[in-house]
Amino acid sequence: MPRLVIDDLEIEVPKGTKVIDAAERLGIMIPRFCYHEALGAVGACRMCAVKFIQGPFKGIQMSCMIDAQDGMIVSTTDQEAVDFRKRVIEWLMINHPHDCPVCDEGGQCLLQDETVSSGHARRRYPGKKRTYRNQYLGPFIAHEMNRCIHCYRCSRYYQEFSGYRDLGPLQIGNRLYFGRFKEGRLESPYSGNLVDICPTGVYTDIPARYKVRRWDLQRSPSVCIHCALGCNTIGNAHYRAVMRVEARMNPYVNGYFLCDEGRFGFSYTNGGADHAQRPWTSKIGGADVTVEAALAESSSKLSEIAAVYGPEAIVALGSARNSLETQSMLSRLCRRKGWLGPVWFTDTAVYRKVRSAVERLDSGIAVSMREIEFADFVIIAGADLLNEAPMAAIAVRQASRKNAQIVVIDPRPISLPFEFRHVPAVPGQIERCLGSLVKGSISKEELKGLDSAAKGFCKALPAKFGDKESGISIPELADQLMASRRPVIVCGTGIVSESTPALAADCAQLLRESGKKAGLFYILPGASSFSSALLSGPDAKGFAEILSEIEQGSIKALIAAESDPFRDFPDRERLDKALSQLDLLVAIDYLPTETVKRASVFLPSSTVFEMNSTFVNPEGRVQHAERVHAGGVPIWGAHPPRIVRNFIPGGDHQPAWEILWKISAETSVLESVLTLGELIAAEMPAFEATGKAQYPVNQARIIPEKSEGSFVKPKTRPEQGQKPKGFNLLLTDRIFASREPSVYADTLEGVFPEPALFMHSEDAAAAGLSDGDTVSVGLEPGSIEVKLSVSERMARGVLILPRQKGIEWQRMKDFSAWIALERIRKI
Amino acid sequence: MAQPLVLFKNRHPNRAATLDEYKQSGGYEALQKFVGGKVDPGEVIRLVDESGLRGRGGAGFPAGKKWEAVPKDAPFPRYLVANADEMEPGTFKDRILLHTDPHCIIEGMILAAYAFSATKGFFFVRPSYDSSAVIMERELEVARGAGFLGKNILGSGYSFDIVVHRSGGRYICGEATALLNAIMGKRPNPIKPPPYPTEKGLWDRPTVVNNVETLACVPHILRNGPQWFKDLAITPKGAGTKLFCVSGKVNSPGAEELPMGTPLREIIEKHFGGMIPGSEFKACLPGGASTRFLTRDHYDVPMDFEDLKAIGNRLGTAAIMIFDQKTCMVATAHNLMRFFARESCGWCTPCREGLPYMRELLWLIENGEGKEEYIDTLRSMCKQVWNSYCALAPGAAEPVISLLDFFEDEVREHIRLKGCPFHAKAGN
Amino acid sequence: MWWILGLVLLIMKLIIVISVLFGFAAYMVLVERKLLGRFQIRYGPNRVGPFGLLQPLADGIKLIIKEDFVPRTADRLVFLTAPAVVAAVPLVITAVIPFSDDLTIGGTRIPMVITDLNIGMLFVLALASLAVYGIALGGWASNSKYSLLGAIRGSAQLISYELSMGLSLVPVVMLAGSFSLVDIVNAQERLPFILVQPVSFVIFLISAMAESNRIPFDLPESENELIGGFHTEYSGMRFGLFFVGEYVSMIVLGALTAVFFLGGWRGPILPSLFWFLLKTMLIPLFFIWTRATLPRLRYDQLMHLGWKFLLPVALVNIVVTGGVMLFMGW
Amino acid sequence: MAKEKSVLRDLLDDVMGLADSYAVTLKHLFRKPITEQYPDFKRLLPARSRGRIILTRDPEGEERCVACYLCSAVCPTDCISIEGAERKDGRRYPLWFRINFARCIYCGMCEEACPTLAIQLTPDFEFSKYGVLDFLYEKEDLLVDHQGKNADYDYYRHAGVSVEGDKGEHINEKPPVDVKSNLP
Amino acid sequence: MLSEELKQKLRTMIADAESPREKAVDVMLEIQERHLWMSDEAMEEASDLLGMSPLELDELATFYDFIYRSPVGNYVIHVCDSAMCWLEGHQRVMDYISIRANVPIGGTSPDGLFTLLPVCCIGYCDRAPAMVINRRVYGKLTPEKIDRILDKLAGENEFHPPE
Repeated sequence: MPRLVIDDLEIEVPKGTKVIDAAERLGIMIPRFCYHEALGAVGACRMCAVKFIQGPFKGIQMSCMIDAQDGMIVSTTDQEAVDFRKRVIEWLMINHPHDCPVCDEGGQCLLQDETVSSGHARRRYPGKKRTYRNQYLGPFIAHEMNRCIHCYRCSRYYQEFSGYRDLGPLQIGNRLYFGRFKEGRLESPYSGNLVDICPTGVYTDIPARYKVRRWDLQRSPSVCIHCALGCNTIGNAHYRAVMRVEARMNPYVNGYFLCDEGRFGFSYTNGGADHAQRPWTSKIGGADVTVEAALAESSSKLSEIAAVYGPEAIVALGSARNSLETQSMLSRLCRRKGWLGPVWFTDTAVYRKVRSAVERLDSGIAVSMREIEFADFVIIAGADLLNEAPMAAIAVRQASRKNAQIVVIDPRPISLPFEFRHVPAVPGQIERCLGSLVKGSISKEELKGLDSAAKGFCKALPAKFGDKESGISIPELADQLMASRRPVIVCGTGIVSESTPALAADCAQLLRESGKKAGLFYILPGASSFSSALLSGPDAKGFAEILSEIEQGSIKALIAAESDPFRDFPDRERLDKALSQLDLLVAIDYLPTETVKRASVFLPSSTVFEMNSTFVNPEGRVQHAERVHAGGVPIWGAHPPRIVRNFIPGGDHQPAWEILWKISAETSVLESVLTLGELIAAEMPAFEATGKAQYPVNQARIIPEKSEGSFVKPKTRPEQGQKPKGFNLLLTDRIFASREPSVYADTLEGVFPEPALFMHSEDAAAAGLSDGDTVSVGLEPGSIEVKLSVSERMARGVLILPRQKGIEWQRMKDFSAWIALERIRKI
Repeated sequence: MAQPLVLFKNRHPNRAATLDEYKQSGGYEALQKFVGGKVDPGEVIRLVDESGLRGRGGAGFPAGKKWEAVPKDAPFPRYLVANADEMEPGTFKDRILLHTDPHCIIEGMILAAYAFSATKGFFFVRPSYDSSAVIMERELEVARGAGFLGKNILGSGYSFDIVVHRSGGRYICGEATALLNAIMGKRPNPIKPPPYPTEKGLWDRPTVVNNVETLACVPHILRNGPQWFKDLAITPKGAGTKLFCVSGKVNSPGAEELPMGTPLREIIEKHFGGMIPGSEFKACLPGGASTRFLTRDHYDVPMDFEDLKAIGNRLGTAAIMIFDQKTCMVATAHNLMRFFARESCGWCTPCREGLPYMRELLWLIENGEGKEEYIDTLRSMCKQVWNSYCALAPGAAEPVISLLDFFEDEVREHIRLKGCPFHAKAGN
Repeated sequence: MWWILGLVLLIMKLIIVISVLFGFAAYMVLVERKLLGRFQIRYGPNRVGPFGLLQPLADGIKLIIKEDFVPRTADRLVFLTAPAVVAAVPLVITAVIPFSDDLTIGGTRIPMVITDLNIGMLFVLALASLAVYGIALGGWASNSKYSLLGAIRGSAQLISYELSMGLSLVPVVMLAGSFSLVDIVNAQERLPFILVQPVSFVIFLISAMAESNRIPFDLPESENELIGGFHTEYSGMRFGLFFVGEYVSMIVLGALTAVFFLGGWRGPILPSLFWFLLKTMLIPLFFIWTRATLPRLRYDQLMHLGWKFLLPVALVNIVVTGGVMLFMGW
Repeated sequence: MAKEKSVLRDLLDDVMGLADSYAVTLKHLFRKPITEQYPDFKRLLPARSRGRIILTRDPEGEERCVACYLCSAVCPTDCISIEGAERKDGRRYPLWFRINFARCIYCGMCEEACPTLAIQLTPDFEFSKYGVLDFLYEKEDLLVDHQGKNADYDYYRHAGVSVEGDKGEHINEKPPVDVKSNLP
Repeated sequence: MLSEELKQKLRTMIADAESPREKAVDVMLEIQERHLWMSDEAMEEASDLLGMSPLELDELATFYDFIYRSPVGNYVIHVCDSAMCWLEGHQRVMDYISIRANVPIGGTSPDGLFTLLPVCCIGYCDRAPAMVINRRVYGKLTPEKIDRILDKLAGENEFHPPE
């Protein structure tokens, strides 16, 4: 622990801390451009020069390049250092254009701040300014190279940190240019971070272009709900519209960064560019009414139905984008009023997988994304990180940069921004592959040291997974796994079998008992699926059962709280028919979903930006999102009226839990437990440990010290004989285009990947199909027409169908389907 | 005193010495003795260390020390890089050496590699020396044929091979760490140690980068002993001979091998035919473009690392560029600054933005648009570019520093006259 | 019969005096604004009528038609009556002021005073100290911190200066040998008391200024710290009453000064009423002049002046006067 | 006795001081007023006097305002509201620009902050209306057809971002760097 | 656009190296031998061979002096303009070549034969002024010598038209 003195203040810092960071701990902000904690020091900008008065280094040195050492005496205010920094600013400013007024960075520009603080105000350089031509970099990022100060942050972030190779430095000397080989959209789905990382306005945010200045924004800490990871964000609102979303530093979750889906997929909350897409007003039977009327209508209808048919004729639906508050309220109401539900997942199988995953996490084994970065062996089983949880891919990349071996066991044609070994196993084989990999890594001595349960489990693991199937030597990987110290298993809950999450947990447990610091991370299907799994009992009814009860006529009313079965349920025709039999369909939502359109009573709810809400991420971390603004139809884009009103147009929305509470006519729900925090604590015992009195809870983890039930002997199923000439159709998520808030965000429309059905190239060849063909896939209720994309890097015998916009996949009987070869036809 | 010829003893006009010629002059004896005789590599390092051989590429770092810095337990493969990417204006000694005695370099490389058990050698050569690269490739094949190179050299069990790596041509590639990046196919930006290339160089393996001339000295040291090498120099602290490249206003510009410490006057007047008729010595750069001017006052200074250091200068590459009284020093400084500004890799601010700034000021002064305050700006900037990432910018500042030290009157004259008193346009 | 005539005369006198007083007060506002303008090298009001002569009329109309606003938290009754108290008190004082030599009509001497009270001066002093009730009540009833502060200041100020004012009049009584104002005027047949009692005059003048809350003693109002002080919350004609009250009391104080020190209506050649009015007007004019000249005192200075300077000087003056009278054998 | 003397002297000084000030005001009473009879006589105001605000145009007749929000940021009474927008050619302009003159205190900070010299205060100070909403001035009301002060200034000639044409065409700029150039 | 034969040659070249990237410059120089300069298509194909992204190759191509990313003539004349050559009159040489071969400084002659570019020190200071033409160096230039060289090159070209 070196001790050093900076500006007469003494500090002790951990070994390896840079002087610039040591100063920051003391509250001394040494100016910097190229240095960034996540990217490290490269000493390019020379802005962080300070004077070393005593110690191993003397004179002007870059504080970002030097590790703190004992006996250093450093002055940041020494005249020589100040003069030098001022000169650096002068050098940087000789070519910087005079365009702050038309630059979106103005007001939040590091260069602007440091130029002002250095006192450089007058241009002395007699020469002319260098100029550059800009490039088109896609719909998210605007490029203005004239402003560049060549700190290399963008290329270091883009190439080294995020692992994409289409943006970098060109030319030499003072003609240095940061751009692409040719104009075009940036390939990285993490490109938005360039905006944050650039110290000046070279890369600016196009959705927020020319709209607002930083000082006019209402900013609040928020949480991203586009996928389960719960990345921390800052919501920025102005004129009743969310203008942009920035990454908020959280060392355990997302670090400094954010994926493009989370960053640019916010426009659903504004109702799109014309603000018309979001349902702003309450409706009864499609006609606009006041909130009070809608509340009264739904409330009276519900009690009517309850009186006539009994409370069990009412069913409540929740979803994976409900806040924890809404979920707790739903669960409480269902219990007290005797309603059916709440049903969180449309697919019961997914629910069971999530539940078994959540049950198996404990604080010893659950790792955060930060801890994944320090893993030295990562097994990704049944998860397509880039499409399902983009920031997790970035975390794994950091591990990969530290030379960790990455193994992906998944049938999909996975692409990730780092090197990995891909075992294209079909879902049924993922367990075998994972099991044999883990089993192979347990040495004989280690096996002896295990207790009986673990030993039994280990023995029951499948011994072999043929190299033939994967083309990769599992024993070789197992040897590497054996040598690792901190392996992490990342397990998906999408396409895998129902027993896989538990098996992954057992494997991680086994690795831990064999003396490794093993970790486990689940990729869950939605922002709040963790808490919904905690809230629902083991005997919860599935949506399909509910649907048949509706068909039978025993259910008369349905309350859909931010839930849209039309998005998730595969058989649209059946759903259509069933829901039209209902007496009452109450929809509470902020998205213009199909359910909202068909609701007999609609009540607008608040988005995450418009209320205080809580979400639990897949490692059990409770995160609180604060309200950013009050909401309402944005003023943005049209001339504001001159009239004086005492209400906000579109300001009728309220948090879904509040609406539920009001329509339940159950005033005692809140009164009896007094506060929202106590409601949550009462519904979720796991919450108790975090201290219910301190609601809102932020950053506490609600997972037990030790989970129960482990080492269930895996079923050593016999190899399912390949059915002749047929395919297993798998539905998957795709970045930007398939998750719920994103598909309603028109900002993302420009980057939707082309709809495609994926198929192994050999399978395609056997079926006489080739890449780019439009094929028709015959299913029972109807057929799907889609473009075919073939790949060699995926499992054989499966068809991958993203549930994305542009594919009418809801013509299936169930969530998976077996397609005979002859039902795939080229058209 | 007779001129001791070590590196140039096989000098033939217009052709390079062949393997046989080299062998006749005692070539490959050291290789036979040390590699063939499986002498402990530590012995090689000790001898070279003792001889006082210092890097001939400009920095003057003791060669033996560099080899010693490779950790004994470092992983294999290890690499040796011969740096023939001389791009310093005024320097051409490596080209002359290559065209004179390529085997001397090859043997030097093998011995150096042997000293720290390198497994592969890179001969890094710049594009305008393509003829040298061709010669080198040809002679490497010859050496391989003779069993001096390749697997199991001379039956010693030690294997080493050399490949010629052609550069795309940039001054910064001559910097050791940038050179390594260039070989690896990355952008040739310098990297500030630690880690030192001797620990983590090419592909994170130990790598030693030596100048071609340094390597060429090694066989001779090992053959004749360190003391012999030391005695070659005139000055007590110097060691060996040095290839002096003299260009500019002398009668016979070129490269000659002279003992370390030969005085400047003797070099110019005796060995390079004196100043051309009608010219008087005004100033010279003693070691390439990134050194300070020597004026008439320094005419008798011995050309050695230490002696030049004593007067605040550097021997650099010992490329002496001689300017006569008709040369405008401001224009010269501008030309040099233009060179450096152009060749900056663009990594750090002082070099990327500071050098063009200084070039602009010098250009304005030369063209009669100068102002008095530019002199102060130049002075302070010369000091400030020292805080740059690598040594390019400090090197670039050297001529300007000495311009302002020794020729301030001339600069002020430019400003006063609003134009160049020499009427020589610098060109842009 | 006598008493009927007396009643008629009394009513006539009352009507004449009150209307003259109000007329003077209204025009005093104009005079003040005009004079202040001239003191500051500008014109003053000159837009309404010739030379701005109709300005008081315009002001009056404005005040009457303005919204009469009562703060929600105010004590309504007190709030409404307070201005009346302020306006009424100086009017009552005029009852004992002799404004001219007796008028003889048809052999009947009609005294040119509404009522010649033998304790006139005590009456005057008593009523003068009543005026502060208006201020205190108005300020308190407004339920506003500024008003309350103004009211407290007003009361404190009044107590401080009432004392020296009363003491400054003791020598006058001693010299006149009577409390009746008519007698006091008569006592100055030879010499106005200002010449006999200059110190008393100065103390009286300063105290009068302080009593009427005029600059430099306008701390209860001080616009720039209390935004009007006790009348912050008042508007319309109620404010107007405060306003008029201040000017009426200025005139009344002028009249009292004339009676006590300047020999009342006495004067050569010109009719006595004219002399009285002239002398009466001198004092308000001096007040206006002072307003144009002096800045407001600080509160501690105000207290200092009242208690540590005026009061001792007044006491010393009484002693000296008494001594001289004893010595001279008056 | 010296002390008492000084008390008397103080008193005398005070009285003399008072007398002096009374004399000054009295003297003023007899001076001719310097008042200008405003509605009858209107003085010509200097160009920099701060009255009603206008938005000027650049020499090419384009709106100078680029909706940089500096005026609204600096405004101490928050009387300016703007929404920026982008023209097809990339030029920034205010979609709408509203000044609430009922709030404006004519401090001129907006003019000082304006980097493009778009917002300017004019000597027009006679500015009263019957309705408070009439004080809401929109861009159409504010925008004038001239350059106001500094007629020659054209921000987009200095900006360094190109709106029309290529980079490097603004004042004091080099031609754009050609990334593929063969020149050293 | 690269011929299969050239690609094969480049593949073997790359296979020899420690890592493919090492040969980036050699590959580009080799392609320039045939195609004079690195067009975008050439860059894309070369980067494919090297296992780099086109941008990564472009990072190198634009860095180096002797890799041409803009079209050049059959002969690229690099006239040294650093200290010694400058002292000995590089400007005169430039001007002379420019007029003689009808080629603008920094550009290509209309017949596509010559491109005239300045270059930083080429290490022939003893033979200043000097120039490099297609990696061959000519020193101690005089008008007569330049005439001779240019005539010879122009003559050669008639018999060996470049691809």
